[in-house]
Amino acid sequence: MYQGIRISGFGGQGIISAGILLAQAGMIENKHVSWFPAYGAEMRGGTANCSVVVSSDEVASPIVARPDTVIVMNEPSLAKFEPMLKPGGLLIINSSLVNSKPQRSDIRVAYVTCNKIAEEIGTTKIANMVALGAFMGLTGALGVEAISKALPKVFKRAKPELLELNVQALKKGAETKIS
Amino acid sequence: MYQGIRISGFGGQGIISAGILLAQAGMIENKHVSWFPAYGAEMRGGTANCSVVVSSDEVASPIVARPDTVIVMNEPSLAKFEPMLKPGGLLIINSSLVNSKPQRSDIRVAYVTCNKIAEEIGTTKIANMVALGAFMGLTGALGVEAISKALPKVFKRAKPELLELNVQALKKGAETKIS
Amino acid sequence: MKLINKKPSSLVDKPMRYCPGCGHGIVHRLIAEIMDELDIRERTVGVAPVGCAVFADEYFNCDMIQGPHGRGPAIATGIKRSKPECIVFSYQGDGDLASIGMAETVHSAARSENITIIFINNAIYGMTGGQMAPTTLLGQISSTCPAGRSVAVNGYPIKVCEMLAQLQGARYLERTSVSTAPGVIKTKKAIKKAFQNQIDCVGFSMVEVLSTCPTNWGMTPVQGARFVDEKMTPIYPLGVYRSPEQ
Amino acid sequence: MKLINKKPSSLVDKPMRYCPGCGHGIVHRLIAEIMDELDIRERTVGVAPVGCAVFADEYFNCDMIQGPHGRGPAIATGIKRSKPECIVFSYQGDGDLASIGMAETVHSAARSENITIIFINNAIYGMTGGQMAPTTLLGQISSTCPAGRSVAVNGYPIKVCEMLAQLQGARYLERTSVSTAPGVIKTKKAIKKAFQNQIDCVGFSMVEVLSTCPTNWGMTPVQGARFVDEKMTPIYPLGVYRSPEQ
Amino acid sequence: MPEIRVDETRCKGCELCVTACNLKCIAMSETFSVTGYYPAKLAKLECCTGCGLCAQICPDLAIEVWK
Amino acid sequence: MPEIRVDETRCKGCELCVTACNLKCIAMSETFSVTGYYPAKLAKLECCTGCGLCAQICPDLAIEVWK
Amino acid sequence: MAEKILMKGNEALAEGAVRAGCRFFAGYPITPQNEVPEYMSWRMPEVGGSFIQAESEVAAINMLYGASATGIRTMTSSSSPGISLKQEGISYCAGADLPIFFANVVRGGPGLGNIAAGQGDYFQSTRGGGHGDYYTIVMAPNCVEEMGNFPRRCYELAEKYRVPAMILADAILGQMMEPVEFDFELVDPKTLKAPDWALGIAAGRERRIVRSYDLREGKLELLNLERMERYRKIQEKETLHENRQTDDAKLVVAAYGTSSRIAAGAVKMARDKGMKVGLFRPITLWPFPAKALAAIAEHVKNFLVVEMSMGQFVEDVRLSVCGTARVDLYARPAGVPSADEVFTEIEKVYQGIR
Amino acid sequence: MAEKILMKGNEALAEGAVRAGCRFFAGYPITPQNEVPEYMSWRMPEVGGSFIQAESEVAAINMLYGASATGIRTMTSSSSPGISLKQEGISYCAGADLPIFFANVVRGGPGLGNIAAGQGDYFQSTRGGGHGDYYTIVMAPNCVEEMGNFPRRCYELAEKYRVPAMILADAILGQMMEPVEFDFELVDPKTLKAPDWALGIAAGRERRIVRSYDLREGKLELLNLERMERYRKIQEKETLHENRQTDDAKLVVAAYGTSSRIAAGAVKMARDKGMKVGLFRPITLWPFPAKALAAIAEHVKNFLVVEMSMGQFVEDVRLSVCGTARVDLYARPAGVPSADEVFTEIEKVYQGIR
Ligand SMILES: Cc1ncc(C[n+]2csc(CCOP(=O)(O)OP(=O)(O)O)c2C)c(N)n1
Ligand SMILES: Cc1ncc(C[n+]2csc(CCOP(=O)(O)OP(=O)(O)O)c2C)c(N)n1
Ligand code: SF4
Ligand code: SF4
Ligand code: SF4
Ligand code: SF4
Ligand code: SF4
Ligand code: SF4
Ligand SMILES: [Mg+2]
Ligand SMILES: [Mg+2]
Repeated sequence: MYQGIRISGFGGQGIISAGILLAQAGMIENKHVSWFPAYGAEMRGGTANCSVVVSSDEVASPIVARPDTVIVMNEPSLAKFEPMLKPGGLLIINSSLVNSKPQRSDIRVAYVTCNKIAEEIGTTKIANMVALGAFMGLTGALGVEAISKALPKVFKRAKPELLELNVQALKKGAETKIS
Repeated sequence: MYQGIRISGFGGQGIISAGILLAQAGMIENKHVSWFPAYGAEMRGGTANCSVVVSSDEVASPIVARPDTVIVMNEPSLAKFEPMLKPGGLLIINSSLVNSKPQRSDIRVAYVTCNKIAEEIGTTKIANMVALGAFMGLTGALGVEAISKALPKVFKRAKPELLELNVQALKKGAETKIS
Repeated sequence: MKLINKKPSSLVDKPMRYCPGCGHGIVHRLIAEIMDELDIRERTVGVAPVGCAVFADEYFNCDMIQGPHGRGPAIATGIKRSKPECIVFSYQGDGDLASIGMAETVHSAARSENITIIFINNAIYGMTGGQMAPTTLLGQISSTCPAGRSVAVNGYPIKVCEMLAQLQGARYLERTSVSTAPGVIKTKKAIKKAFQNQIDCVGFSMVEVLSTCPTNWGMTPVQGARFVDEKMTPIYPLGVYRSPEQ
Repeated sequence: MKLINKKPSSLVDKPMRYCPGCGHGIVHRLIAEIMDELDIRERTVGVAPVGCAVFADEYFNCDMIQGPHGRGPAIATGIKRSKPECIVFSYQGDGDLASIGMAETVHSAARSENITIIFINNAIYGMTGGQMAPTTLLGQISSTCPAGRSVAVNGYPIKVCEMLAQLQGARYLERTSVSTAPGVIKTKKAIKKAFQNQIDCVGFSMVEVLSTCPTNWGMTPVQGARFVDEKMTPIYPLGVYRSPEQ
Repeated sequence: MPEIRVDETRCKGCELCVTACNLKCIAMSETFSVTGYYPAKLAKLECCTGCGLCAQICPDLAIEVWK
Repeated sequence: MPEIRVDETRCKGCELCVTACNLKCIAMSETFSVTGYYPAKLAKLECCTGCGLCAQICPDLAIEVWK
Repeated sequence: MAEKILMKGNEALAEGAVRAGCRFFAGYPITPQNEVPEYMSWRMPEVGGSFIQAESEVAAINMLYGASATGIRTMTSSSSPGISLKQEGISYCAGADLPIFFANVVRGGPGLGNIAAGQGDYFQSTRGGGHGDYYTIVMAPNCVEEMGNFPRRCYELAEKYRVPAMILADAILGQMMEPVEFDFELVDPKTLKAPDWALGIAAGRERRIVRSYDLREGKLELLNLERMERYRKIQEKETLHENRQTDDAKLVVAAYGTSSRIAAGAVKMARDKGMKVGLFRPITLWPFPAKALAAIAEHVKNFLVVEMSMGQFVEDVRLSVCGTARVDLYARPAGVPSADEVFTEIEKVYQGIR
Repeated sequence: MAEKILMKGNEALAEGAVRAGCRFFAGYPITPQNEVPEYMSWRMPEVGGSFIQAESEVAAINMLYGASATGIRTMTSSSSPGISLKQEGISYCAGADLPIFFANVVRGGPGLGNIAAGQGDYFQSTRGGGHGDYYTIVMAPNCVEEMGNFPRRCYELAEKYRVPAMILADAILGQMMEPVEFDFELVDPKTLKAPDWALGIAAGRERRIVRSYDLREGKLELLNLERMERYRKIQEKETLHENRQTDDAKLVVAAYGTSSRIAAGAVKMARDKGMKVGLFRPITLWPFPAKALAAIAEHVKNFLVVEMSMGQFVEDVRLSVCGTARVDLYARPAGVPSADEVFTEIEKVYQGIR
């Protein structure tokens, strides 16, 4: 089992912490995991992205150059990361903010109105969790239990209520189907 | 032909320039020559010494570790440089300032009252030239002509009268005999 | 209708990579306008620092050089002495100029190198993500003084203009701020004078510009501007610290 | 009869390698006497510079460390923060402290490190044979300004006390001279205070001592002493530039 | 009538111009641009005097002042 | 009678003590020592008051003042 | 056994040093190692140690020079340009026999380069980038767990032999997160014996001098010869390496640090296709495990060196196999290869083997 | 032909640079190279150039960075500790493709070491003591005449390939006097073509940027690969060496700089005793004349390396002969051997040859 994931969006959309959450959950499931951020000079522009690997084997490179899954949370990310996706790979699009459509036909695409769903649950801050939920539902790569255990480790200072909302968002996201 | 020379004395006794003069003269005679000073930390103490090589062949090391000739112009230098001298080597002692006697019996020793002779000629400043004269006389390593030509090159700003005194000192020194 | 604020031709016409509300962009524009006004673009060589303004070498439409962190004044010295006909400026942040580059700053001032230094004091290390700068205020939080700058651990902020004013070679020193529009206008005047001085062979000129780093201050740009006025200016009073007329 | 000037036990009893008449020897003795008087020899760590006083590590009878040129204040900082119970002093020349080490000097003062710096200003690079120092006077001849120091090529001498006095962290700054016996006595008082400050946890203390380098000035020691009084003191006025009482 | 024109591809929504305008002519858009920011806009008609202060403080040369 | 004693192995003949003594008690020897310097000496008898100024300025701890 | 924690490499490095007894940190910000000083800025006070943000890398290394002369465990870290600035100070530490510990989280070079990963500082690290004859012990982790566990070993070796020791990492190892389990007990510095050369309170003993010079004729060479003997012992006793599937290999890939984990992925791909490929990974870069490599070269006649630099590490491989095997080089100067790319190189070389 | 002049090595070096068109010198005093800045302090104004005594070696190299970016011939010089401080700046010059010229008059190290001669900076010089992948052209004179004549070649190569070039000398070569004859015509800088990358008056052309970075993903590697190709060309075309009596030799002594002249004396002693001993002397240390040495190794199976360091230069000899010959080492870390001592080593090794 090997899952290379690339998550991308604006700074402030919780891209970084979503990635860490995946890695943490993978670790709880006794998988080999790695997380790697885009950092530095790119930050100035206001975009953020990170690589996550969850694997039954040792992780070679933590930089996921040919992802199995790409999650794009904003418009500019689509153009940048769609081409990297493996043939047959999964592209999860936050259709609340992304209007463009992918170009490729050799991939699987799921549209999720992350912001809308998150808002319905209570706050757009958890749009990232909706996307993660979609990822889990569509790939089965990680169990809800592991993620739930991982949540308080990643958001150390978050109130239980907020964590609860996160779980709701994950579950809601998990209902996503490939379009 | 190879002559490795070590000249040593107090700072201010013209040790450095005497060495350069030898090298310059050697060059005029188309010999291979080198000159190397003791420099740096030792200076603080107030002593000076240098190495000169005059040779028909390329010079290997400019640091003369086993000199053919040692010229000691002051008391402390005798103890330091006598042991270095090659067996059979020549030790020229400025007996105006050095009272001690050498320890070794496998060397040739010449005593020259450099300061006294220099004073007689006109100035103790040229005591170094008396010593050089002795060296030339005893070794025949360099001709008076070469040294005379070398003088104005080394003492660029010296008046002709002074250069003349230098030549006198050299000649006087050249009269020295092994004791 | 007429456009009253044409983009200066001394600035390359492309969006800048600085964060929203960052003072670097303002000062860049001012320098470019001055190059236009003094008609020196074709003989100006700018030195970009290491710091967020490393990108300055992309934005100024004149010859540019980017060198090691903090060594702008030395680089500018090398250029100016080799090409005295050029106008040479060094653009530096507070980490660059007042921390690692302190010796170069003091000595270029002492030598009264005929160069112009634009010193952006934003009380933080912007590019590396918000570490303490020599100019960080007491009590101010940064990623390397997470409990706030304290005298015991980190010592006192350094007032660069005040310090350099003690050097005979420092011919023109002024501190301004770009937290308000009138401040921007004053800053432009000061920077223009710092360039004019070089043209007039007056010697070392430096303008210290109090600027913002909303990103690393954890503030909105508007809050940041207020921070400059309310917190920084009392510690770093604006004004002329040395002038060639003195 | 009684010997009224016993050799201080904080000085190793052997001849010093400095040139005849060199001020380093005088200041060495003073520091040693002070260590004796304050009874701190066994808890003092001294930092020897690169410069003629590199040999200080042989002469002081306390723990000593010799490090890279100009970095005394950083080394002293490392020691003091690791062993606050120790008394740490850094002994430095003008090349060491004011040229290559300028950044370390300014920053240790800004941090108000609780250390004591003895700064020997002899307006020249002694050890390397007489090159220009940051404190070389205008017009003064050195081996790297053989026609005399000129503003155009070399800039102005740096007045270290005046400059550091602008830093809040610099708690005690005094300039003295060892060109005369009374000056020596005053110097001792100043240095003693600089050590006492450290014992009292006051923060950064520095004494700048105007000293001689007869060898590289091309003067006799007596001429050298006169040079200090007649030429150096007008440019580097003696006195207290900052005191903790302030 | 003077006016300002905001280049939406340059504006990063910092709101400094809003504060700079003494007449409060400027407001922020409610929708974000392609770059992800909420850009400034001239909000009140016939408000602007063309004083240029907003352009002075704009770090991104996003404001053109027409008079 | 106070006096000074000069350690010839330490004295480097700098003459600073000569200048320092207000009473001009000190002079330089005419012959040099083993170290090559002309050392200082107490020149005038009953001149020294033991004020210690000469020792203060001596860079080489060559002067002992006895009182 | 301790719990696994998900950590950034830089944080593991800092925490590992603290757990190993580090009580003095001086550093200067530089990407991609900023998390180290940031972590130390609160962690040091927490354990009663000192943190200083130095005015520069030069000041930082000299603060270490002073602090470690008092006998305590110290640390500084930086990235490529900053490490260059520390070269004089490192040389002084080596010359004064001070067991400092530091880390270089390498980025792309030369010059300002970039802030991504590179391995271009190999020569500088393994052959004393500073002046004079000296070596620094160099450990090269290839995962976050090793980032956390190697500091302890660095301290122990540094103190045993009185030489500086360093960790050579890179931007990837510094920035990535992985699970970490610290494999050693917390070191309480109070339990460490104060070294007999440490400066400080001198009551009841002779004064001590820490220095790196001897200006007397011929004396410096004696110091250097003594140090050379220590270096020889380190080379004899303290090498570490990892062999994977080298026994039956026809081709062995040699790589260290980040490259070695990527190469491991490629080797696995090759084995999956039935190719007899192994991996040699030096863990200490100096002392270089030359004998271990030579032992492999007795039966393997083809090596492929993978490095994120122009060809630096390859010199040590060549020196070790000493002409007995063919050594190919896949050089990616300031570029991070993917496992696929490395595999392609393996295939190319493998096909050429008769 | 010009007259022979008796000069100090440091003065010959400075005068050689001036004659080769150097018009900017920035430096900082340090023994044993002080004569270089001292000479330049009056000579530069004399020829209309600039002399600056910088506040430090760090400032000096950065002044060069700026000055040489204007396209003129520049120089700095220092000795070991000072060169360590310049490593960051040298790396930047390499990264920005600036053809600076500098000299290291090596002393004993590490640390403050001493002020006598040493060869302990070989690694630092030949393998980029600074961070990142880069090389510097290194010429190693062994007499004062070469000290004077090599700067010209350094400038020409540096400019041709846009890489820094340096002279690696030592305290003996810097301080000794020997006769010098400059073997080239005085270069008038006005006759040199201004390079098309030089900063300055931009009238009528596009603006230019000098920098050493590219932060865009993957871009820095492209710059490095292009530079690697230049390095390859230099290695192919620009090596210089000297063979003496190697044709019939059973043993060849390999040495550079001061060691090579001492070794030459020892080789002569050996030949006088009928021993078949030759001398190989690299004149460029980087690019290293590896092919020339390999060619000797085709018929000579014994080499004795003599270096005033712990064993640095020997690595290049080993890499060149690549296991085809035996390589012995006579290492004198910060010690200057006499010809007698080298001869004794020759005898020892020679006796062991069957
Ligand atoms: C020698 C060296 N040290 C450290 C760095 C890392 N670095 C890059 S920018 C910077 C400081 C930036 O702060 P400042 O100068 O205040 O500029 P700002 O980004 O705030 O405008 C540092 C420390 C470097 N590139 N080189
Ligand atoms: C990095 C470095 N640069 C230069 C030197 C050479 N150097 C030794 S002492 C010295 C200056 C000495 O002058 P100063 O500090 O004024 O001390 P003084 O000898 O006058 O007491 C210099 C430049 C060195 N050892 N290390
Ligand atoms: S990090 Fe700060 S200084 Fe840098 S661009 Fe952003 S706001 Fe400006
Ligand atoms: S050179 Fe100058 S500073 Fe050094 S010991 Fe001699 S007189 Fe003193
Ligand atoms: S030009 Fe003046 S009035 Fe018009 S919007 Fe800008 S600040 Fe307001
Ligand atoms: S100041 Fe400029 S960038 Fe900021 S909101 Fe206004 S127009 Fe946009
Ligand atoms: S003690 Fe006083 S009186 Fe006596 S010699 Fe010395 S200075 Fe003169
Ligand atoms: S001051 Fe001291 S060293 Fe100088 S002459 Fe007098 S006794 Fe001698
Ligand atoms: Mg800043
Ligand atoms: Mg001095």
